[in-house]
Amino acid sequence: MAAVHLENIFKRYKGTAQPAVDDVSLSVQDGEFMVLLGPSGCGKSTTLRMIAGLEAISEGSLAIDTRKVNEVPAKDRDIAMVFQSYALYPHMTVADNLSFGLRRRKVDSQQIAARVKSAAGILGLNELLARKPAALSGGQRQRVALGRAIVREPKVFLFDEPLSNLDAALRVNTRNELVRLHRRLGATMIYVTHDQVEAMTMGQRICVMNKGKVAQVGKPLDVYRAPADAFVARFLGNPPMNILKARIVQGPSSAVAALGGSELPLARWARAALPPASELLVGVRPEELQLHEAREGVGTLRGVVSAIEPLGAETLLMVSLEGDAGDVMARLHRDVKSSIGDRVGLTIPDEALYLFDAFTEKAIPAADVGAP
Amino acid sequence: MAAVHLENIFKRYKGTAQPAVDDVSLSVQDGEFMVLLGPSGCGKSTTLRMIAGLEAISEGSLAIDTRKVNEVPAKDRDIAMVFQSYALYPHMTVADNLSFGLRRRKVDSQQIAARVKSAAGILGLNELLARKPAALSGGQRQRVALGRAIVREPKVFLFDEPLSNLDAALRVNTRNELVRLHRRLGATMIYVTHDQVEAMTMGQRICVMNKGKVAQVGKPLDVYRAPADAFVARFLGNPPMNILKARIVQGPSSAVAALGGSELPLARWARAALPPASELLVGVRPEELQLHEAREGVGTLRGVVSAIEPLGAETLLMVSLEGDAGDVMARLHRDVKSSIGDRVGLTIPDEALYLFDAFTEKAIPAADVGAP
Amino acid sequence: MTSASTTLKPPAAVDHREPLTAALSRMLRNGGLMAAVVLYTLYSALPFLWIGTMSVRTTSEISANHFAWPETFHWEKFRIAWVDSNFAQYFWNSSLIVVSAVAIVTLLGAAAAHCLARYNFRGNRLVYFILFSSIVFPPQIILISLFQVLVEYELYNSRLGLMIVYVSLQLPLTVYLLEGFFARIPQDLFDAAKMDGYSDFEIFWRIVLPVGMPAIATTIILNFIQLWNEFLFAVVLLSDQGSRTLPIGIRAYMGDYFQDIGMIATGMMIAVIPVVVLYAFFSEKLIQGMTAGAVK
Amino acid sequence: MTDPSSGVAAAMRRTLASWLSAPEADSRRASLPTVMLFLAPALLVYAALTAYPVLRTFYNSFFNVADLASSEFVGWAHYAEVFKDRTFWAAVRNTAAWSVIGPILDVVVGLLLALCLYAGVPFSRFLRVAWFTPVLLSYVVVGIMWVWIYNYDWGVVNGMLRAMGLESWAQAWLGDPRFALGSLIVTHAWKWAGFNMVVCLAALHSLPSEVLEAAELDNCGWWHKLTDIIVPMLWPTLLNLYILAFIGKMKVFDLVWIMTEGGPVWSTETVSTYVYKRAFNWNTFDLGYPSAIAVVWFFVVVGFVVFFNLLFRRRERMEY
Amino acid sequence: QQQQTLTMWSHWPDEVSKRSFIEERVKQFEAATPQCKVNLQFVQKADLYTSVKTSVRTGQAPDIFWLEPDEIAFAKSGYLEPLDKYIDLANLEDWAKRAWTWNGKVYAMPQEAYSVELYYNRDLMKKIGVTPPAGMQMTQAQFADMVKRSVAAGITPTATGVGDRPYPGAYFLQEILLRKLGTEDYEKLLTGKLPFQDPRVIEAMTWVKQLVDAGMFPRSMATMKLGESHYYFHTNPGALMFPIASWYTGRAFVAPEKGGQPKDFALGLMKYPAMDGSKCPECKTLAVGGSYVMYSRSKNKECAGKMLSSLATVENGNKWMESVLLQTGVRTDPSRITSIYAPYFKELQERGAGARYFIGTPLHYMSGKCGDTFAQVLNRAFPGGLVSVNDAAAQMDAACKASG
Ligand SMILES: Nc1ncnc2c1ncn2[C@@H]1O[C@H](COP(=O)(O)OP(=O)(O)OP(=O)(O)O)[C@@H](O)[C@H]1O
Ligand SMILES: Nc1ncnc2c1ncn2[C@@H]1O[C@H](COP(=O)(O)OP(=O)(O)OP(=O)(O)O)[C@@H](O)[C@H]1O
Ligand SMILES: O=P(O)(O)OC[C@H](O)CO
Ligand SMILES: [Mg+2]
Ligand SMILES: [Mg+2]
Repeated sequence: MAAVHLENIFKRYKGTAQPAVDDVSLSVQDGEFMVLLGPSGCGKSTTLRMIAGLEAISEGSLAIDTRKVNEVPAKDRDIAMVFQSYALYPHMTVADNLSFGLRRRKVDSQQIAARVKSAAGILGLNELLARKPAALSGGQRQRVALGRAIVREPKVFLFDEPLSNLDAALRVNTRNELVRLHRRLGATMIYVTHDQVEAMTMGQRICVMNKGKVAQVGKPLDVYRAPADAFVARFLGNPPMNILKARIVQGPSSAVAALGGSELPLARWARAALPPASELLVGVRPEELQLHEAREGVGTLRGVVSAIEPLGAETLLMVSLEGDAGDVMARLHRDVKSSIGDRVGLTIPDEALYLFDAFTEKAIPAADVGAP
Repeated sequence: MAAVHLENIFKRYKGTAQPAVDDVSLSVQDGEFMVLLGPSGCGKSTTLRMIAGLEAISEGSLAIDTRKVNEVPAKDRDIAMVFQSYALYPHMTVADNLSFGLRRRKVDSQQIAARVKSAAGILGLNELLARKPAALSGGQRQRVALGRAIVREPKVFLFDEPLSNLDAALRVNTRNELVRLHRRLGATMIYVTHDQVEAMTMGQRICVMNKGKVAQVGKPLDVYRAPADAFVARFLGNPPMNILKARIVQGPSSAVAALGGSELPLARWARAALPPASELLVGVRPEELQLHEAREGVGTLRGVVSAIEPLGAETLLMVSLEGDAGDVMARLHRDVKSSIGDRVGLTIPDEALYLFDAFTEKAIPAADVGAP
Repeated sequence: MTSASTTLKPPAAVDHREPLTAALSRMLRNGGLMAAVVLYTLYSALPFLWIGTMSVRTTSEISANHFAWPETFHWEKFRIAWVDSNFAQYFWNSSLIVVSAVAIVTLLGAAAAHCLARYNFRGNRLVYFILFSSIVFPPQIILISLFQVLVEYELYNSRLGLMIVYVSLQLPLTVYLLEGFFARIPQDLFDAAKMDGYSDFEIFWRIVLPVGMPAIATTIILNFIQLWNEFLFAVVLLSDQGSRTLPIGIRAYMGDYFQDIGMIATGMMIAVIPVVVLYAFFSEKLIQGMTAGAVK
Repeated sequence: MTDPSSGVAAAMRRTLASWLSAPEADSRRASLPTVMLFLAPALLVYAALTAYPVLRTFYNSFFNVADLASSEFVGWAHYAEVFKDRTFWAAVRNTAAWSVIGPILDVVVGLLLALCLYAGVPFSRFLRVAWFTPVLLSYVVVGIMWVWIYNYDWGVVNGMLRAMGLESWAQAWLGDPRFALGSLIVTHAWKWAGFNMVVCLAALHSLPSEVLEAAELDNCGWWHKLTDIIVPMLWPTLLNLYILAFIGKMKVFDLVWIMTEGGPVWSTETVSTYVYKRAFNWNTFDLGYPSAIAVVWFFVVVGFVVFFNLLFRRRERMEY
Repeated sequence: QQQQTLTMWSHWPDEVSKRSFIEERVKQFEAATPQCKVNLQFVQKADLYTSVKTSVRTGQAPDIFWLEPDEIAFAKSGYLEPLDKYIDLANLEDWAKRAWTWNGKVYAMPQEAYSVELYYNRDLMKKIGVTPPAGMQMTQAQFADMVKRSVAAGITPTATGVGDRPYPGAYFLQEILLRKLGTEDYEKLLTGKLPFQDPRVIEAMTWVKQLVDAGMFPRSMATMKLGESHYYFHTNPGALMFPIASWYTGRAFVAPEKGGQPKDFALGLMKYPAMDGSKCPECKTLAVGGSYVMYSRSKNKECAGKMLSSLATVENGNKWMESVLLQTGVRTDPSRITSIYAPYFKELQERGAGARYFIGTPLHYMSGKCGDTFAQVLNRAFPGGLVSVNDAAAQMDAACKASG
């Protein structure tokens, strides 16, 4: 078991202008389940592979516990990794796949047998030990890949999108298994994914990455509720948060965000906290919007229904705001009766409003910080 | 434009015991957008390919409008198909890909140019006409594949999971584009998918298939609300409908379904409508379950919280029912405060209850049929 | 391999020494590797260099010292060799025969490979096996009777005859390589063209051939190399000096110059240079095609 | 269907119809004419220039064929003689030794070269060309070149040995039956290693890099990566190459013919050179006897290939 | 009369004097016979045989081509046209005619003939301090001694290369055997009627084997080509002797830069030694060499006949001798010969004076397996020191008695 510390880590591939990993600092605690989340190409895999020692670190320092390991070759870092493609040895049986890493480490054979048996038991692979990977289903392969990591009893487990090759049902199952495994082993795990559901349900903390940089680190719900910037806000949540351009105008009691014809009071923000520029971004999650019969009044967005997607369990309404202020998506109760072309109003609870700087896209915290 | 009629169609592949398509009858109206929905391997593609003329029909009759076309080769059916893999000709430019089908049909070259231009305009491909497919992004390729079908102005459009290679954001966009396209061209379209969201949002009608058979045909919401059997009920909806084994016992006013310790009154069913056997399946969708403080009373399921998945926008609660009656998933408001191990009660509105025969898995309609 | 021993020590002890030993062993390893690479490169390339120097030296210079660097470069030897021996004719014959044979075998082979890869029909695998299995036939099993057969068809001692023999010689390999590749062209592409209204033959011509180009290029290059250098059948099936191919020409040329090593070296260079130059240009293509899975 | 004859006729008609009229509505089916359009030319060439000559060789082997116009039936006499023919058996021994040992050399060297390139030695583009170049050369050129290299008085090999003060090691490499076959095998390997290198390189590049990385995390140094992961995963490719090389060597002719013509004292005689000599080089003019050798050899080669296939049948398709 | 073009293939592409002799004859013939054109090609022997052996079966062989008498099987298989009615047989030497006679007919125009000679380098001979005896024939002991001295002086005693020929390695042994056995028994030996295991043969072979073991032949012999062995003898590194046929001149009497012997080369000719107890020390091999034959399925027999006939004249025989410095199967009048090489030619004739000729080389008598075994064992392995005497004799007997 070990903690992993990344300090100002950079990765520059030859022939690319942007670094693939750009000044990343991150500490993963001993025994923590940390998720790296981000869109495709944001540098998650690269970060993971640098931790594993499969990719040279261009700059910065990587430490496992207190030891700097930048120069330690992969095979000596005592880290196990589960690859997206599983990377099972196709010419070995499941048993050999499991024991290979131990044999190479000269663990004595009785202990190997014991560890393989125990891992196979945990993962339900007992029946499959004599098969080769080609004769396994996707889910079974996945479990062998996991088993291969478990038997090693490494300091740190790394996972690179290990579930993305599984079908939906299996994914949910394996997700739960992994969480249980983490609880049981108490090991340090770093888990890469671009699936926000995985991140939300599995991570003790998540680290959202964007374009090689760390956008935000925190507990899943904290990040969901208090995104550090518009990127994180959009990336977590499905359908994503509505983010609209607005102008700040002086209202009667507080500042007001004007979107086309609609006005939203910014009661929770002190005037001083707002940026000097007159523009900012206003965000609201689709599930926070409520259909409002009256269609009028402060705190209400007015517009025309431009699309309805009844999903059965709920209904999504796309509303084009008045005055060309953009489209918003509302996630409403399944019984909502509305048709395309209806003029509607959408209310937003005060505390559901997010503000972002129009240029830096950074979140502008409300006065009652921390509990939006 | 044309209607497509399948009558008792079978497809048997050599060397397989089960027919891949098993007595399918289906009529697609002129101008209709019909979705074929079902799990992997249920015979959707096979059905589509038989319509296209790419697969011989083992038995049954296929008619386009009034003409039986079983023996008509693909190239003479005047049908266009968009493949999951796009199947763009890699050695031709986008323009050539678009015009390839027309050139063969001896359309005169001015008209070819006009049609290509118009299709490129609709799909925003004007900039890309000189590129080869390798130089296009996934979404662009998808549009070229669409364009190739559009320029042909065929009687029928077939789509075989055309969106499954796109990433989430692009998928939503293209989905909308396709719907708009359908509205604009008014063409007959048959669309294969295994994604229920696509089916719900795009189809005018959906045809749910299972193991080569048609499980149910109908408007999306109708099918969602009145599934014909437990398979359809489980398949549509995410998380899927909770379906639990229950015993029928005689209650004070109506029959009652007993699940472990909990009892659900079956007020909407006449005694006579229930099957003679004492077992049946009770279904309830996760979003219909409400957390009930009291934890007691008829119509309430009691159990222990075994997992919590806070997804941000909502929270999923997995509850293990008392008396080993199984697990139910409830989809609750995001603010729900609960922790693992809590004993909770879940209420179900009367009208949200579904019953299925324990053996045939067919739905047992309530007395107030049609509006459960 | 020194690092294997270091892993057995406790990590703390390794900590500061690791980089040093690792770097040292890496250097040694790389040094050893580089030495092996250089040696092998010399081994595979020195013979050319040697022949190359001999090709611009006179035989008396050569026999004075076989390994000296040319003092004066006798380029005129190339002209003499080219003019005095029938090289122009041999070149033309080889080109004519090999280019047409490769073109034909590619076409026939591609058609058959496409058919075998794409269509389900009874006997498909049988035909494939029959075509492919002739790859194991020792040449002598057909050489003698092929000679008789060509005589009967009145194709003995004609370039046409040798050309069609070459087609038959390379057919199995061509079918084998292309079938493997064509089978991996997605069926969807083929179906799409069908729905676009094209017939089987047009699809072959307009889709399969262009899409299969990497593999086709590989087979073309391989077939070309093999036929360009073919010796046995050329010796037996051509007797007329006017229709000889290049390998036979070089052999005859050796005879004509007998003990004139210098001239023979010149002749060899004339035969080698075009192929090597060609390869230098197309090596990328060849390797691409092979990597694309044409050979595996 | 009650009348059997009409039943048969109907069945025939149906079969015929199903052959001729395409089940066009199935894109993997094609009508007989379409199939033939694609296959016929190749089959024709095959029939005329491979199948027929093979049968003809079988036929020849029962005759004395001194002149094309006339031949004399001799039954199994040639075969009886083949089995007593000491030169033939010497040729078989040489060819067998060559075919079994040669490919190992080819494939191992090819694999090592490919590994060098795969490991990213500098100038790999140049090296790839340089190492492949011998493949391009005709046997005639290679043969002459190596005859010179092996020359006793002024060849490179002896030259280097002498330069290193190993005069006593200098040999008439091609003139001594102890070394001649080995020298030919080395030359042959020199020519073909590049080919094996390219194929191995292609196979290496299609190995999933993640499996190699997994091995690295499993504490494998380069040696164990090679023996425990790379070689097993390339095994099918290596086997294919081995069998291909094996078949090639069972046929080997040109190089021997150019370099030694089978000598000295038949120490490099191969079945191919022997057949050729007897058919076209000896002053006996008989085509029957060499045909009989060819037939015997044909069955030996086919037997070996079948044997290999059985031996390696278990090799399942590896997915990665 | 209709114009005919005949194809004529000859060996000797690398032997300038023979080549120009033939070219001139052809030119003269064409001038004299306007209705006949000749397409003359010079093709190296190996290739010529390869081509001819296949094409005679097909009806497409050249009208006239070059053969040596060891290929009499061509005639036996019916591929050659008897020349009796085309050329004046009286112009041919009897022994030459005999070499090409089968079933009573003569099948070739024996252009070239040769005796098997032992050339040596006078300078080197002096250097090792040996003076050849007056009769130019050494005794067994003298010869062995000379070989030893030569080896001791670091000079290879005999240049021989068998890399591309099936016969030169056996010249020495063959001449020793001929002298030892005499013509009759020698012929029996060659035709399989006398075993190689005969004690006299074994004795001769044992002696030669001793010489071989003493280092008489170069170690590079097995791969050295015939042409290279010439060069080895006269230029680099230089050998004491060169046992070769009298056609030595064809390749040696050309400009040094073309591989010929150096201008001032001290070429000498001596007789092969006779072993003690030789039956016929004065015996010597005379053989017909390159000859021209007519293809039996030729479509231009008339012109071909005229062409061959034009070669078979005494005048041309003389011209051949004079320009090529070599014997011929055509009758000649040696007294008329003058040239810069006249001294050489005189010496050649001196060595032949009083000789008893045996006509033909071993390969003229051996065919098939026997010929192949001769080429491999006696020509290569035995002089190369690779087989023992008994082994070699046994192998020869196994191959030749069966086929003989
Ligand atoms: N070997 C390489 N050479 C050059 N650039 C590379 C290399 N590997 C990755 N990159 C680039 O580095 C960036 C980060 O890649 P990385 O694989 O870490 O992304 P990721 O977050 O894992 O994405 P995904 O979710 O698609 O796996 C990308 O822009 C990618 O194109
Ligand atoms: N060529 C074939 N030969 C034999 N069986 C086949 C063939 N093609 C399909 N099948 C089988 O027929 C069944 C239906 O296949 P089909 O491709 O129609 O499924 P699908 O519904 O399109 O599934 P998916 O969503 O995975 O594309 C499957 O069980 C499949 O294994
Ligand atoms: O072996 P060759 O080429 O010298 O031919 C023998 C001839 O008789 C020489 O002229
Ligand atoms: Mg990644
Ligand atoms: Mg499908």
